[in-house]
Amino acid sequence: MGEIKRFLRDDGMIKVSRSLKETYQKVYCVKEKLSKKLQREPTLDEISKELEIDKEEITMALEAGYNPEYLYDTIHQ
Amino acid sequence: MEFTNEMKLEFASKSQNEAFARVVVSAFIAQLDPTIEEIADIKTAVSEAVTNAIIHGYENTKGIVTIRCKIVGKLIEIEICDRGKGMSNVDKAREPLYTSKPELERSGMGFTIMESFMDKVEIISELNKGTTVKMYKELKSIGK
Amino acid sequence: MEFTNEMKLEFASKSQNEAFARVVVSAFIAQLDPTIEEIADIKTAVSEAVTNAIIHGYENTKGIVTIRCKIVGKLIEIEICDRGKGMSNVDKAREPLYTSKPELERSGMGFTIMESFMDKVEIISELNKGTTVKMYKELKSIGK
Ligand SMILES: Nc1ncnc2c1ncn2[C@@H]1O[C@H](COP(=O)(O)OP(=O)(O)O)[C@@H](O)[C@H]1O
Ligand SMILES: Nc1ncnc2c1ncn2[C@@H]1O[C@H](COP(=O)(O)OP(=O)(O)O)[C@@H](O)[C@H]1O
Ligand SMILES: [Mg+2]
Ligand SMILES: [Mg+2]
Repeated sequence: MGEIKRFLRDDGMIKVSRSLKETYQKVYCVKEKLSKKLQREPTLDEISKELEIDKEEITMALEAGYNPEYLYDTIHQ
Repeated sequence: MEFTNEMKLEFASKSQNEAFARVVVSAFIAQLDPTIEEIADIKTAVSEAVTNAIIHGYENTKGIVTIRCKIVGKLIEIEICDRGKGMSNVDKAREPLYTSKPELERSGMGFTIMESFMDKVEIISELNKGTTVKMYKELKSIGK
Repeated sequence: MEFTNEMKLEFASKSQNEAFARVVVSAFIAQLDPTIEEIADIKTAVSEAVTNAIIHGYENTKGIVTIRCKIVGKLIEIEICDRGKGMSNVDKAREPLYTSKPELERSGMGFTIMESFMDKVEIISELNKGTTVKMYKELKSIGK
């Protein structure tokens, strides 16, 4: 039982890098959608409200999206 | 060679900077690629300390909050510092449910939360000089 | 009353901190509700200035890079500062394609990029004292 729990817990260890990349993809989808709807570039507030994610968090995901080395290379160098 | 890095951030004691401070610390620690849970724990602790600096240290008046963050291998050290009111009794402040501002519906659980999400919490404070909270955490997920 | 805010960040001159510096500046200006394009423009300019501080200012040796960021209304001021080598001829450095390190495959376009993504760029530099780059930009997207 303990063994199974440990396995599940380890498996549930999602790394930030992965979660930020997922957020990045969501941000881009919502940005496209809102651009069509509003006929202009959406602001960060508008994207943040639609996604229910903090504006500041979104800026972190933007970096992880366009710069894949961020989060990865540093620790492995 | 062991990975080391450090940074220092200073910002105006405005509640709108709480989210900013949290993200700065997580962006810095994200270089180590911890788990979501580890980063969420650290953010919660940082949030409590920054809120304290703003509402208790400076009592919502103007002031500068300083955050220092250091990474040595898997070890993270975070220092949150204000030059505000300070405290005369740190042990009392640490007690669960103790708050000096019950009228603001504070829970008195800030330090308890920091202690439970971090490995160690040190508080250095002097009345009318200010407060420094040092928090330590070792990331368990790194290198897996 | 007009919205104002400011922050100061110091970090070790390591190339891994370039991405970190970009996130900090974007998280700070996020308070002004920019578009993603505006964030990207500012990040590009910040990146060029931080890279210069690390590779030209400190020539990849140890040093501290300082970023100050100030918001006044819709206006953003960003200052990137090193206490490194400095430059004797700022006008020459600004010229498109001029680089003192062609052997590192530098493009010599850093300042040109900063100038094209920001409204105004000022460079203050003294040989063996260091360099400060000040950049200004007014956000157009806000207040819609
Ligand atoms: N930075 C600080 N400056 C001055 N006093 C502080 C500071 N941080 C905490 N305190 C004191 O410690 C008490 C307990 O803090 P905490 O556990 O966070 O509870 P709460 O913030 O809900 O009151 C506060 O009510 C306050 O009196
Ligand atoms: N922070 C700095 N410290 C010292 N010299 C600098 C600094 N920033 C720029 N320079 C000088 O200005 C030149 C032009 O900079 P830039 O336009 O960014 O081109 P590049 O970085 O590709 O050389 C550099 O080659 C360097 O000689
Ligand atoms: Mg508290
Ligand atoms: Mg350059």
